[in-house]
Amino acid sequence: GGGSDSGSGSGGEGGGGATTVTFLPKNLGNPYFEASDAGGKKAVEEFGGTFDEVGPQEATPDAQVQYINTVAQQGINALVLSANDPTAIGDALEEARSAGTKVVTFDSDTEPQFRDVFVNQASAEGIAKSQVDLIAEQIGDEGKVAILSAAANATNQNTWIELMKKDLAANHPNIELVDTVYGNDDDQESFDKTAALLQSNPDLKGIISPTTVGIAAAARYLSDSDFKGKVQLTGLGTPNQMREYVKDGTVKGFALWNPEELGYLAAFTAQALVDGTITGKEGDKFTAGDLGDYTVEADGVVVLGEPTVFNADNIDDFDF
Amino acid sequence: MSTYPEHARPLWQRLLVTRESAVIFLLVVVVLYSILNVPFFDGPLTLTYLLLDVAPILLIALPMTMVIVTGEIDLSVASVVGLSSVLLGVLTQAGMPFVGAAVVALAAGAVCGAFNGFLVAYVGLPSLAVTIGTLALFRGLAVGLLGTTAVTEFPETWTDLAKATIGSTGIPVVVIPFLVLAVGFAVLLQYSSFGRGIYDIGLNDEAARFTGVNVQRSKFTVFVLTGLVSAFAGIFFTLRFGSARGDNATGLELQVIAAVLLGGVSIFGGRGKLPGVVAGVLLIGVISSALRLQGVTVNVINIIIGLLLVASVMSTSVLEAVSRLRSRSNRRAAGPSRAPAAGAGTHGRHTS
Amino acid sequence: MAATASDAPAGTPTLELRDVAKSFGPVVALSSASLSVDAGSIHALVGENGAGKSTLIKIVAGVHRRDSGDFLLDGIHVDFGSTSDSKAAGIAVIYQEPTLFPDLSVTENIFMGRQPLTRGRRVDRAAMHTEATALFSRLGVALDPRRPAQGLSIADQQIIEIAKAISLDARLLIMDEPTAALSGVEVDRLFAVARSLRDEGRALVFISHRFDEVFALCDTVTVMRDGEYVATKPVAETDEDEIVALMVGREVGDLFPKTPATVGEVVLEVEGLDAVGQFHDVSFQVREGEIVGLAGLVGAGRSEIARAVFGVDGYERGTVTMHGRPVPPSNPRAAIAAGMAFIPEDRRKQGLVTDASVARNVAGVIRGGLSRLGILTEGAENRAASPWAQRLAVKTGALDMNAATMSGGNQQKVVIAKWLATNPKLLIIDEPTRGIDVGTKSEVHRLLSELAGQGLAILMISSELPEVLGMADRVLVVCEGRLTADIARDDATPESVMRAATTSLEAQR
Amino acid sequence: MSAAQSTEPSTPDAVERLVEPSRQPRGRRILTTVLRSRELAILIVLLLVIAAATLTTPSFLFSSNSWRDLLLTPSILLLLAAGQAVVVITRNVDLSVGSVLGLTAYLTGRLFIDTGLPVVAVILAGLVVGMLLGLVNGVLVAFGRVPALVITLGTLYIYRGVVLTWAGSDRINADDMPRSFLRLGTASILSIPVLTIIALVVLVGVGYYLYSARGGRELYAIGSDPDAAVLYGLDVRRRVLAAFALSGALAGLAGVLFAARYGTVSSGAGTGIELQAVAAVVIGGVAIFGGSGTVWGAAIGAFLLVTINRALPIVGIPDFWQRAVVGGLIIGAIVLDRVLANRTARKLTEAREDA
Ligand SMILES: Nc1ncnc2c1ncn2[C@@H]1O[C@H](COP(=O)(O)OP(=O)(O)OP(=O)(O)O)[C@@H](O)[C@H]1O
Ligand SMILES: Nc1ncnc2c1ncn2[C@@H]1O[C@H](COP(=O)(O)OP(=O)(O)OP(=O)(O)O)[C@@H](O)[C@H]1O
Ligand SMILES: [Mg+2]
Ligand SMILES: [Mg+2]
Repeated sequence: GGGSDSGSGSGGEGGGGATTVTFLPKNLGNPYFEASDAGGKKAVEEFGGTFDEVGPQEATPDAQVQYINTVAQQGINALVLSANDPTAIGDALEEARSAGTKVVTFDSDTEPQFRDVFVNQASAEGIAKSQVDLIAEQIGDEGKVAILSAAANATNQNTWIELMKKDLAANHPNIELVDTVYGNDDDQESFDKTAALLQSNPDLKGIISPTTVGIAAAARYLSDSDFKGKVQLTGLGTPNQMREYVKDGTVKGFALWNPEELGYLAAFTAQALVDGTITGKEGDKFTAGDLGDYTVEADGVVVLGEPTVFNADNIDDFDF
Repeated sequence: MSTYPEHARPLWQRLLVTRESAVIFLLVVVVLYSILNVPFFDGPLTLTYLLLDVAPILLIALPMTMVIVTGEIDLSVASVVGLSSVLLGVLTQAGMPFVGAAVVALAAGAVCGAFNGFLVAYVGLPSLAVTIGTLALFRGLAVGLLGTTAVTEFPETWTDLAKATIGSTGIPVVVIPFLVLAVGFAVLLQYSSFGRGIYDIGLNDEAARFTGVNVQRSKFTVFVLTGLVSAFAGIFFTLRFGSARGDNATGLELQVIAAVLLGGVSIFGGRGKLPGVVAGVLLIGVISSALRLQGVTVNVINIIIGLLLVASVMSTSVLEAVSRLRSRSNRRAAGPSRAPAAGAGTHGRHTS
Repeated sequence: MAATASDAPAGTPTLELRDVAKSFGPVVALSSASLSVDAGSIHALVGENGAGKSTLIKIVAGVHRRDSGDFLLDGIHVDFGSTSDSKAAGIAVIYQEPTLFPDLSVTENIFMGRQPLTRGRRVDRAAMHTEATALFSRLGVALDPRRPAQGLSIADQQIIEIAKAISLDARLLIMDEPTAALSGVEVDRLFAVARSLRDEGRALVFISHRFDEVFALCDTVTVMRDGEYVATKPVAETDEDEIVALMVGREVGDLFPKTPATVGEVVLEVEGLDAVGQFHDVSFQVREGEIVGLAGLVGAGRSEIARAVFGVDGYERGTVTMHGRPVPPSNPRAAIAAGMAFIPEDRRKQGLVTDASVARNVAGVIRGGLSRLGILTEGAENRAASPWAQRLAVKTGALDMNAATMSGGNQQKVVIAKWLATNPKLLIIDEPTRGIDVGTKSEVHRLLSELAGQGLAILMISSELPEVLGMADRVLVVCEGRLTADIARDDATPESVMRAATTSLEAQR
Repeated sequence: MSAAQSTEPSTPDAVERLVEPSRQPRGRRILTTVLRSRELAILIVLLLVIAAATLTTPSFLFSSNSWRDLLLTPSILLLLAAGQAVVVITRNVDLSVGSVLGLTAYLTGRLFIDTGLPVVAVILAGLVVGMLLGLVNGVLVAFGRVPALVITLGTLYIYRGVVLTWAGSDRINADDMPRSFLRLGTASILSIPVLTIIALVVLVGVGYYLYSARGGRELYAIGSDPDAAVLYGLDVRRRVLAAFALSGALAGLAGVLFAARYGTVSSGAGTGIELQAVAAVVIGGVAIFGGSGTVWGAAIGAFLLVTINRALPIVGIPDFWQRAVVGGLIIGAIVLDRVLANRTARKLTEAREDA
């Protein structure tokens, strides 16, 4: 890459030592990232930095690369992003880092060598297990289930799906995973895929959708179909999107960590990297504002905590 | 007998009062403005990223210009990019040497182009409909072949080459093949008998046929070239991101066409030159880059591209209307007015 | 709205045009044209090709707007912005070129835009069909009103145009060469209808190049020349010679400076050429130094034969040979390589790339040979084009001017220059002087004669009998796609050619 | 009756059908017209697809839910295809419909959130805004004398940019919209979904207009030969303008129904659907260069496109291949049209020869 040393010298727009942080979600128009970016913004304001949010229209790596490049040009202190592809954006990230930018991934990771720290919403095992447990409980630990995922290339989704498969095979022998379909985090596509899924598998008992767009679309389809109440749905969703379907009985329970807290933590992680508190080594410790103390684990991962399960009893306590 | 002068207008007019120079001028203005007013635009990385970003568009715009000059259109280019990217990925994954896979990908691009070209030139189907079909077909093949996965293992020598810059200039190495292609296409289009034929076809394909231009073969050739260059762009795209995916470059076709039209090529065919097109592509690239640096997101960039496109095509007809009005009023002013008497002339409308 | 006929004082002409001028860019189509048509009469408008007749009636129809001059209907000044205005004013026009919608049925073509409606404001197809059937029986033709307009013969297309115009129930009916493609029987029926319309008190304008028709049908005749009004005469008080003299403006003789040819070897030989729907079993030869005229009615298929010989169109059977060597079908390049040159009938659409420069057009065919190392420069084109443009005395400001800005005659010179630059052995020229002024016309004729004298073989298609008779050494006559006569120069008379051009038509209908 | 079987090209029957249709008795004439129509051909393909899917998985058709989805899923595309067909018949094209849909879908949500207008008023607002956006296209095309392809490509970008700017990351959720409105998206009357009924009503209206109104016939004339249309004195500009306005209005309505059906609207709603609309029209036998075709064909084309997408996974073709199948279908349709047109032209020529 070119122009490596001049980049770091140019400092941030904020000047005067204030940390400049840019949030780069997978794409704009996604409420999940809206919440996480809001959390990030809150954190940045707390530590007195400058916050910026940019992003592509479609969740593709090539569109994301352009924004990573822009960040490198601007010499931003820290980039906090959710990756659309684990490798495709790697080189762009390396260039940004050689220009002095600290890179924190959250939500969806790249390969470890391309970033400083990955802020994990929960351990992948924890996420997979909570969803498997939810569906098993809802369908009585028996019958056919399917998965409605986001993009076929999404790292986090694929990791969870693998772990769910293992968990199902090991602990739930009577549950059969019959199909995995991809709604590409598009409402219409996820919706239509749900319909098709139910059509081709008439005896389906449950659907797991580990993506916020997917679970909302599937819930909307179920809520007005004959399958309502017969086919169980769980996965990862935000309470605001799902409130209606939990109340009308379509969905008994689903899980999610608090994306606002995730963004908040990611921003503080970035700050810690910029001011040198941590370097991304295992065992580094830092304080993330209201959330308290965190330790960097193996492979430069910081884990937010276990996901929260939302159901009719608690959903009104949340607003995101 | 006296000889004819070669040109009706002086050189400076022929160079400056053209559609191309208008685009180039606009480009210069935007660049200067950005350097002065956009923070970091004058930074060392801008040129590199700008050129890498526009490279696929620039590449495909070269043959697309020819296609549009013949009066046709090719909407399938981005799908060819995707398909060649996937082929490259699948074949390298299967253990084929990279160069071999690249050659197959290029050949596949040429075949895609030939398929379009055959249907358009020899079967005589409308290119708009044909390439809407192949847009879906080629993309479908790409997505179908690679399914859920992305291939990310490519020889590092090649992926590095796609991003390398020439010395410390910040100019990417890919600019070299691009320049070669650009010069090649410019010569082919503007300085060859074949190119003259291309323009003739766009202006009046019947007259071209009567003059002995092989209209069918020329159109076919142009489509094959488009497929081939799109595949080349696909290989570059794959290497730059180190990732072969079925959805690579989705929607790129509209950007290419927008850039070509912005560069002064008439959608009716027969008009437009490559320097204008290159300026058009760079103009869109510079505007996008400058706006991104100012934290403006993709939406405003979309609006600006759309407005430029509409303005650029409307400008021609607005200018025509103005000159028509002017010549009419001149004529009225000059001769004794024989316009219909107002009193009785209630008939008809005064539009035209 | 225009005043109705009853408002106008008696004796006021239905249509009056005074000193009308119209230019298309640099082309002056009309400089001072005048025309006055009375109700209850049939008025002939005659003049050479390109005299401006069609332009004048298109102004009346509202297709074009005049640049200056007066336009009165029933004595009231009017100004039409579109054809719907003229329709509303009770004017029906049959244009020279049929203007049909190929995808729609014959009935819909007749009634488009003014279909009868049922009470529910639906298009009343049954009423339309009945009315169309009635129209066709009045015109005495057997056309199915339900068939699509696509694929109709030129004659049938013309009949639909006539039906359309009649059905408009107009008080002014203008017909621009309606009979050019019709057979005798059809012409008679049309005339009967025209006369009955006149007797109802309507005004009719009739444009034709056939004087016998003018004298048989019309009451008055107006002659135009080069966009100008020349004279108006009652038909009863004039004769053909006078009208021709008025049209041409000088002696007819020197228009055709034909020198007898010394005929050499066979250059082009066509054997049994056949293309479904166009022509059948066409065989003929053209020799060095010979001008062969190809005569026939519009739509007879002469152009199609020429196009097939040159290879822009295909054919199903037969052979074309040049100097004894076969020329492959559907390959204009091969035909050019074999020494053919083809000047097509439609300059703007086929002969020239009008939006390209003069130099590019002139060098258009030979540019392959002008490249150096595959690179073709504008300079090379200019150097190649300039001498040919000079030889034909093309009037242009500079070599990079667009051909679109030139007059028809100059454009024709550019086309001729372009083909002479290829140094051809055979020149096929379709309608060599259509739409060009008299001066240029005789220049073209002199040039053709001169070229033949130098040994060039020429196949000349022309719809102008005087041109064919004046220029050709031999006349081939085409009727309905078949060669019906091969007449030597000395035996060729208007009668013999016209008989051959229509006989089989008469027999069939 | 011999009409249905594929006859030798030049049998008297085939020629008579083309050249002298009136010689056939009325009933038979109508029957042959229907039997030979492009619409029937594509309908048969559609039925075959449904049959194949149902044989593999009976529930594709035989469960009340499947039946509903079968009708419901194509409804939105059907509206777009109807508008697109009208525009294409005039020898134009409207690429901006996807962006118009996105804009009005988001507008629908915002109106519910910000104004509390009644449902009917919101639907009307979507329709009117869509029509205005279509009118912009129409004005630029008809008065600028520039090709619709370029103009609507430009407005595709502009309208989408407007939604993106307006919506940003915001998203309309189901609980932002009234239940009565959302029920519109899924409710059925007599086991036919309301959305489908709306689409069918629109379809019948547009179909009736094109077949029976003067204006509709003029649209065909304009597409068949624009120059001749001017000579006829048809008001080409006004008609083209109206066609674009209609296409815009239907896209606007589709946007409203999109919100009702999917319950969630983001700024990307409807991205890329314009190509599907054009594809539906082409598959349905509307000539891309105007002058022929029907909205029925376009509607069946839309139906086929959507249904194929749903049926492929059922008959065992992974959905990754769907787009390839759709592409093949488009190519097949235009090649078929060309073959049929050539055959008709040849028969007409032969008939003229024999006359
Ligand atoms: N649209 C046009 N643009 C440019 N020139 C035109 C146009 N229409 C006609 N002309 C020119 O105007 C002149 C008069 O043409 P017009 O068609 O009126 O002649 P005409 O008397 O009808 O001839 P003909 O007997 O061949 O039909 C010709 O030189 C022709 O080339
Ligand atoms: N637009 C058309 N639609 C249907 N048939 C046509 C059309 N134009 C020409 N034809 C047919 O093609 C044949 C030849 O037509 P064309 O007018 O070119 O002959 P031509 O002898 O060259 O006449 P001319 O040169 O005097 O115009 C005729 O059978 C005619 O009916
Ligand atoms: Mg005329
Ligand atoms: Mg002819």
